[in-house]
This record gives sequence, structure tokens and C-alpha cells, in this order.
Amino acid sequence: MAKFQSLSEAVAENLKDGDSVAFEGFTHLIPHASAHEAVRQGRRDLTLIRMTPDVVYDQLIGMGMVKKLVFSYAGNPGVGLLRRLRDAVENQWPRPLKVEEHSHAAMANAYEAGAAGLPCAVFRGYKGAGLKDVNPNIRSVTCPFTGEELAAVPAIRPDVAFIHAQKADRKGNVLIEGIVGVQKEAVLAARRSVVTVEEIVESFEGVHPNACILPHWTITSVVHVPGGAHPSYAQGYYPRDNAAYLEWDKIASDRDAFQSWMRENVLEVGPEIFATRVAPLKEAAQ
Amino acid sequence: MAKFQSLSEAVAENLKDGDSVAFEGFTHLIPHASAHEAVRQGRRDLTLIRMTPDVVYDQLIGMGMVKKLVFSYAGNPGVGLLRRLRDAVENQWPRPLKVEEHSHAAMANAYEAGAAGLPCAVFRGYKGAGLKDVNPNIRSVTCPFTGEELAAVPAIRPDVAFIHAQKADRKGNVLIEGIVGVQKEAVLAARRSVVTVEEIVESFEGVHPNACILPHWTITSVVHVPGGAHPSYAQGYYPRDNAAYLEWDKIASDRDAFQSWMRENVLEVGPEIFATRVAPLKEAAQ
Amino acid sequence: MSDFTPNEMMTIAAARALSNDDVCFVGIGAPSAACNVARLTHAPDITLIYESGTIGTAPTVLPLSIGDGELCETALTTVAVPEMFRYWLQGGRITIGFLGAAQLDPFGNINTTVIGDYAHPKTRLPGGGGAPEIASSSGEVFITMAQSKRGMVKDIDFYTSFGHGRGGIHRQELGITTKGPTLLITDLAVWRPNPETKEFEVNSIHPGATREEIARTCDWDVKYAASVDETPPPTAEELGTLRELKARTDAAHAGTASKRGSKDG
Amino acid sequence: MSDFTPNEMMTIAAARALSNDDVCFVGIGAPSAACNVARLTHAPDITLIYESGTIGTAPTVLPLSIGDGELCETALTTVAVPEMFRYWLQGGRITIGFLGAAQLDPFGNINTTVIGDYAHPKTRLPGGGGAPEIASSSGEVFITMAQSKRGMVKDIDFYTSFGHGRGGIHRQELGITTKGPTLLITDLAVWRPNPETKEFEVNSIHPGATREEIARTCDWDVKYAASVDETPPPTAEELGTLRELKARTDAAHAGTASKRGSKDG
Repeated sequence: MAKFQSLSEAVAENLKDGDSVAFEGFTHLIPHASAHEAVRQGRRDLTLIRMTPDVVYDQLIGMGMVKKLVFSYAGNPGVGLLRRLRDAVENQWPRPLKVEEHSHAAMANAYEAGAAGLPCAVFRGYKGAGLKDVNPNIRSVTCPFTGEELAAVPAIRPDVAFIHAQKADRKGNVLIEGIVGVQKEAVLAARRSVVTVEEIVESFEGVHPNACILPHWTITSVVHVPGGAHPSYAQGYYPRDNAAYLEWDKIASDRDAFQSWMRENVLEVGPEIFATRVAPLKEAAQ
Repeated sequence: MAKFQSLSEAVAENLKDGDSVAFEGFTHLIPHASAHEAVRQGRRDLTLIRMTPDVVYDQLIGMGMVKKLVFSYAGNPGVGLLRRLRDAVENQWPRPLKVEEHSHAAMANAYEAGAAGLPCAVFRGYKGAGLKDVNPNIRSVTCPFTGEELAAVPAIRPDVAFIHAQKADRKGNVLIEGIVGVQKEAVLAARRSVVTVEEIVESFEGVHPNACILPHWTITSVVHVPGGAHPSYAQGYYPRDNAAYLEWDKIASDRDAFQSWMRENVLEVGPEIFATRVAPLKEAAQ
Repeated sequence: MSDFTPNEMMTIAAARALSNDDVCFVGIGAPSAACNVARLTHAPDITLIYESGTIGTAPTVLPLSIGDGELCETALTTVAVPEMFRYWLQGGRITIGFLGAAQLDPFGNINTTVIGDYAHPKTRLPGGGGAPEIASSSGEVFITMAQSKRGMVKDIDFYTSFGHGRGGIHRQELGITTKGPTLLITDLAVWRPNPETKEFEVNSIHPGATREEIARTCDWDVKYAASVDETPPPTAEELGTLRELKARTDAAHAGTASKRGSKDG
Repeated sequence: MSDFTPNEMMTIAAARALSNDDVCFVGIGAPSAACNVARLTHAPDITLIYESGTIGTAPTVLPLSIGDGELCETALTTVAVPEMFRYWLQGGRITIGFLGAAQLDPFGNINTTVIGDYAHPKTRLPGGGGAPEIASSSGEVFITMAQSKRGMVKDIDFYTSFGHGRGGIHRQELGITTKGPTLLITDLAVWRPNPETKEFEVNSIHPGATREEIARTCDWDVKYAASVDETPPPTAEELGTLRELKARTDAAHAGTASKRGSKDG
């Protein structure tokens, strides 16, 4: 049953040192505010899971909070590589980073299997691909009807999933629209889940009967954080802040610049800042 | 690329003697008009596939068109058993009927696997269930990570799938709303597909971004047949004709009554009749 | 209230077993009536799921099938059937699976497939539908049926869905981690499995019913729990809610719905 | 038209290879521009799919990422990512998968994972994203990249996605039934695999480019087809369409989008 909480309560109650955690979002609806709260609370030794780790995972890795990354594509979309991630993998700064690397198909299937309560996902994949040789979690099963060898990966079952969505209703049901990514699967696969939302509405009356809705009893905590996806976007609320993604490339290129940016923009502020960050974007989009 | 055709053309081009065919629909949107056209064209030796064979499959079986039925629940919803199906299984009238019987979970997963291009579906099921002992198409695979034995069934890949939907646009894209069942999967799993629709609209402008839409290039043929689901229903168009389902129980209880009903209501009419059948239901619902 | 039918008592006793926090996978007929009576009385926030894909339905009238339009129109959302069976049932999110039975044995094993031999059945029944996995993936299973010697039998003809097998720890031996049948509600009594043997025992007898009547309508040797109560009779609210629901249902399906007992899936 | 850049020629040559009936899985950067130029010129009904789940998109400006809002707003529908990879890619519905590469070998094998050793990389690249299964499940694969000795290498450091392996029938030997890379479009030439060896051969050289330049920017021994043409230069319509698209894109992303070459997934 979803509790309505403050972001600091929701993160404190649901994210522990050593947890495996997915802050999911596929370009759209990336839960930046939640991840920044995790930075402020100083969580350590996390296993981060995400198909497309980008700027916000670069930040968590650069802060030394992460011992392992499970992923399929790590980049700053439309810009380039992730410099803090590279520093961790190439130079072990600020600490070494283990990686478990998959393809998108494998990760998407593994989330699906997690949501479906299965121990593993079975799909056609990795044919001729090098990841098979470096990732012991890529195995195979044989189709008992055709003899075809199919790829198998373990289901993803995070200790906790964080997502950002457009709306919750008064009961804590959550509506996700547009590019829905793997967020529904991440929540259903996780033991606990925290959803930040742009808006809390009275009810979902009038919404399409087949819309992507997570019932309140599948969610641990719902938090109202307008702008909480910034610099990612929330369809219907504000566009992507492309300038911030470009800017990140410069900030992340230098360890000191990175650390002072995190101090000023994460450690010394609170979740309220997100609404002010998206205000000019909302205005410009009108 | 979807062709717009008449129902007789669409059935003639897409359904051949001996085909495996799914007329899918889960209470909602059952493609009665297409099945009746198949009766008129006298197709033979069909393998019928459906999770919930009901009145319309009772009709095809009673007409002797079916050599095999793949299914998971055969009943007249809210009424009782299927009398023509029983006559075929128990008394081989008008011909013997082979059955391949699954659970709903197995069939749903098998359609999903068919749509996903996999040779088989893997799920947790059939534990302690008797169907495992009578259906050689229920096998198992072992999870390579946990050692758990999971159930496996062959993917469903019909030669042709027939479904009924609310709307097509001018390009032949198809919109399904409400109880969507396994219709999308049935079309994607099938080699050929025929979709009858209530209405053809200019475009889907304004429809929810995550609505269940089949692109025109996944469909072989689109046919405008208003009322084509009757006595099943089309959400937003007309309600279920419960009286017809009750009536069927009486009709199907007698071989002669069945045959004369089929003559009068299927063989001697055309698809235009469906619009007239739903007219009073539409009126009563207003 | 003393003026009620055994069927009404059955439905109301089943409704009482449901709580506000339950997520129920609902079959048609008695289960659907019980779940909706619970929702309209003591469990307004209960989540009802029908296998057609509707999640969180709140129908004002009882559906005739598991796929009525009303279920979708009043649902929080409606998902595709593969998702229903993968994410919602197999995903372990259902607390109570509600099943009916054509044949039931004392260990909660259910047959809705065939009477007689599978290959050459005397009566071909509708089959299992969702039941095989409802029985294994739901947190626990409630069964409702009207008692009869043909229905409550020592040995069922076909294991459509697995209850407690031969009893004891048979479920665990098959690797099933859920509780299985924990409650049987008939028109005469409330039964629960013996904690050790897993054989159903009568826990309470409905007002007006007798041990003789229970024995006469059950083909196995009826066992009784150490203490057997009388089922509390329906309250005025319970009975009023059920009867209003049935009256609304009859009016809505006017002339088209004289028979609604069958399960469909 | 003689006044065009090698990059423009690359994009336009790639656009020409697409037809109205194609269903393209589109990566960002050059593939996205090529697919949208095709859509805006000779292939108005081409279906563009981005791995974020958008099916049948028709963006008026080029997206910066595979998940831009514009892609969803102009799509026929948007599906969840697991469905995208299961029903649409693995389901065999994609006719053309468009890939870029950090390293490419003469058999169309691609590396976007690491430069150097996997465990201790010199440069950690973004990884494969959708590429491993795009390479095996798409009907055929088109590759675009600007030529360089660092990019077009004899041996790649990591097999992110499998092209023709060691050539010949290596794909079939691995049980892969799709065609794999059938086209490589660089800023200097159009290459196709030799029908037997599956090694890329130059089929046509872009106007203004030379064999010397091709050799100087490619680390493997360049092979040429029996007959080598000059790539037809961009038409006024093609170039106008591409430049208008880029101008609209720059205006829409004003000030925020000075660099757009990278592929993301």
C-alpha cells in the first residue's frame, strides 16, 4: 500500500547501504530527484541497475557510492561518453567499479522476468556477441521442442526501484504515459519501490482504459516532486533540458569541477529545487 | 501491408483447408462475422486455436469443419457447456475431434512467444496438474541459474488469425481498446491476419500514446464489418447480447435444431446482417 | 436475519473471509458475488482482478462472464491477457484465488476437465482455464461449491488443479511455495484443511444445516474440527447488500440472464 | 549539386538505400538523419522504430536521443521496452537495422564496448545497447560511419555485435538466419560485402573522394568490386531536405545541441 511521504523519508526508509537499486527511466522520466536524495543521505556500496545509465548514474558513481553497475548502454545521450564512469572503470577513481554488462534485449527481458516472478529470462540473443565470454550470467537453455539454443539471463530483482511518473491519484495509483520504458517492470520486479510524481490528482477518471497504471498496492512510497526528472523530461509537463546534458560533459571532465558541482547543486539543496529548474523550460515550451 | 477487402475476399485469400487458425477474442470482440464467412466458404480440416472457445467455435465444430482444437477453456460464458463440442468429443459427431488442451497461462504465454518469434514459451505452471500427463506438448526446461524446473510449451504460430477491433484508420492501422485479450499477440504470431472493424476513421489523432495499436504492415487484410462481433460486444459500440448466448444453449442441444439455425442464420445470409443484429442493442444501450 | 437461502449463506460466508488488503483473482458465479459483497460491505478497498485483464474492478452489477464490459469500465486499468498471467498471477501478487469445482476431493484437488476417462470422457467439462496456475501461484485458494455427492468425491477423475495432492507436505514436495486451499465454503458449512493432514474438516455449520445433511451430500467421510461452531447468520447489511446486488444484476441483464451459476475460466 | 560535405553525401547515400516498405530500427546520429531524409523524399511511408518503444515515428526535427518526446508525439503508438525487443525486434519485424560503430572490421563486426582489454580497458565505450540483437534479428544491417584508421580496423578489440564473423558462412554456422551487414556507407564510399567472402568491397566512390583517400582512412587492405561506380551526387531535393531538417533541428534545440554525432544505444 503506497504511503505518501517526503522524499527524504521515502529514501531513508527504502534505500539501505549495500542495496541493489534501479533508478529507471529510458531518456524520459529519469528519477533525478530521488538519486540526488540518495547522494545527500550518503548511501554506500550500492549495486546500480539500469539499461541506460546516463548523467545521474555518472554522478552516483563519481561520488563513490557504487560498487557495481549492471547495465546495457552507458552514455550521455546525444553528447558522448560518461566521464565519471570512465574514470571509475579506467582509473578506479574514486573506487573500483565492478560491471555486469548485458545487451538491451537481455536487460529488458530480465526486468520482464523479474516482474513475472520468474528466476530467469529466455530469449534469442547474444549470437556471436562477445559479452557471452565476459559475463558468466549469460547462459543458455535448449528449447525442448526444436532444440534451438536460446539465451538465458537471471531475472532482475532489485531491492528497491525508483521511478518518476506523471501522476498519482489520491489512493497512490500511478499513471505513466509516453515513453514508458521498463519502469512498470522495474517496480513490479523490485522488493520496494518509490515513485516521484509531477502531480497528484483526485482520480484517473477519463484516462484511456489500457493506460500504463501501477496500482497503489504495488508501490511502497509515492512522493510529490514537481520537476523531479530534470534534466530529463516529463511528457506533458516540461521538455528535456538538452543544455544541461551538454554542460554535464564539461563538469564531469574534471574531478574537482565535478565535486564542487555536486556540492552546490545536490548536497546543499533539497528536492524543492527541481520545480524551479523546470520552470523556465515550461515557460519556453509554451 | 493491409489490404482493404470484402469479407468474402479476405477469407478466401487467407483461410485454406487444413490451416491452423485462431479466431481470437476474450469475451470481448469475438470475430463472429469472420467465422461465419468461413462456414459459408466451407473450409475443412481446420485446426482451431483459442484460449476460450465459445459459441462460435461450437458452431464451426458442429459444422464438421474442425479436425483439432487447441484450447484452455471451452464453455458458453455465463451459461454452461458447449453442446456441439461435447457431441464431437463424446460421440464423434459429426466427426472426431482431436484436442490439445492447455491452461490459460500456457496459452497466453504461447501466443506471447509466437508474437516474440520464439520457438517456445517458458513459465511457472502446471505444477501437480493432470494436463502434463495427457498433453505431450507440455514439457520443461531447467533454469540455468537456480535449477528450478519451469514449464515449456510450443509457441503458437497460426497460419492465420482473425480478430475484430473497434477502429482502423485509412492506412489500415488498427486500434483495440478495453479488454484487449491476446488479440495483438494472435495477429503478430500468425503468418496472415484478417481484422474486421466497427469503423474506419481518418486517423488516430488524439488517441492515448500507449494505446493498443497494430500497424498496418502487421496485418494482411482489413474489413469493415459493423457489428461483426455479435453476439459478443465491442466496447463503445454495442453491449453483449446475453440473450443470444442463452438461446444458443437450446439451439445447440439438438443436432437438427443446430443445423437449421446455421442454415438460416449463417449459410443463407451475409456479413451485412451483423449491423442489423446490433442495431437494437445499440438503441437499448442509449 | 433468519430468512435466507443456503446459497446466500455460502456467498456471505465467503465474503467474510476477504479483507480490505486482499487482491483477489475472481471466477464467475459464487466467487464473483462473494468478492463484490465483501467490497460493498467490510472491504471497500479490496482489489478484484478478473483474468480477462481488468485490475481493480468495481462493478455495480455482477458480470455474466469474466470479460463483461462493466469490468473494464470500472477497472483501474485493463491489461493484456499474457501480462495478466505473467506479471499479476505468476508474479505472486494475488493473495486469494477463488475457484469453483465440478469435482472436489477432501484435499482440495479440483476437476473441471472431464468426467470419466480423459481420452474417452463420459462428460467433457470446460477445462481448467486459469485454474491450474491460480491454484499454484495465488497466496492461498478459497473454494466455493454447493454440496453434492457427485461433486464432493473421494477421488476426482482428473487433476485439473492441484490442491494438497495426497495431503501433508505434498505441495512442498512438488516445489509449490504457496499455501493452496485454505478454505472451502459450501452451502452447508465452512471447511478448513487439517493443519497436518491437509484434509478438509468442517469448522462451522451454517444455521439450519446439520451433520446428517452434510454427510448426505458429500461422498467422502466427513471430518470435523475439534470445535465446530455455528456459522454466524447473515447480518441485515450483508443480506441486503447481496440481494440489492442481485436485483441490480437481474435488472441490468433483464430477460437475458436467468442462469448464472457456471464458472467460465 | 556539387557543393556538399562528405557527411551530407554519407547521409543521403544511406537514405537512398531505404524503401517505402522498410521497417527500420533507427540509431541516433547519421542513421536517424538518413532515415528521416528517406521519409521526407522517396519513402514517405517508411516505418521508423526507435528502441525507446516508438513505432512509426515521423519527427519534424531530429531527436537528440532515442527517447525524445518528439518521437513519441509523432508515433503511431509507443510500447514498453520489453515489448519492443520481444515482439518487434526478436519477432523478426525489422527489415533494416541501422548501426554505427566505434570500431568496424572488414566483415562488418562492430565494437562499441571497449578499446583495449575488456577487464582493463584503455577506453571504456558505452557498450552495445540494442546492437547485439539488432545485428542478429534485423532482416539486414546497414552501417554508417565516417572513415578513419582508428575506426576501420583489421581486428576489433571486442565483438559487441556480430557481422559476418570471419566471413563466408560463419553467420549460418552460428544458427543466425538473417542476412547481417549488407551495406556500409562511409563519408567516402558505398561498400557491400563480397557475396562469397563477405568482406566489404567498395561498390561506389562518392564524388570528389579517391581510392587514395579511402586507403589512407582505412586500416585494412581495401578491396574493390569488379565494377566501381561514382556515387550519384545528392540531388537538389535530397540536399535541400537534409539541410532543412538540420536547420529545423538546430532551431528547435537552439543553443542546446551543438554536438549530435554520438549513438546512444
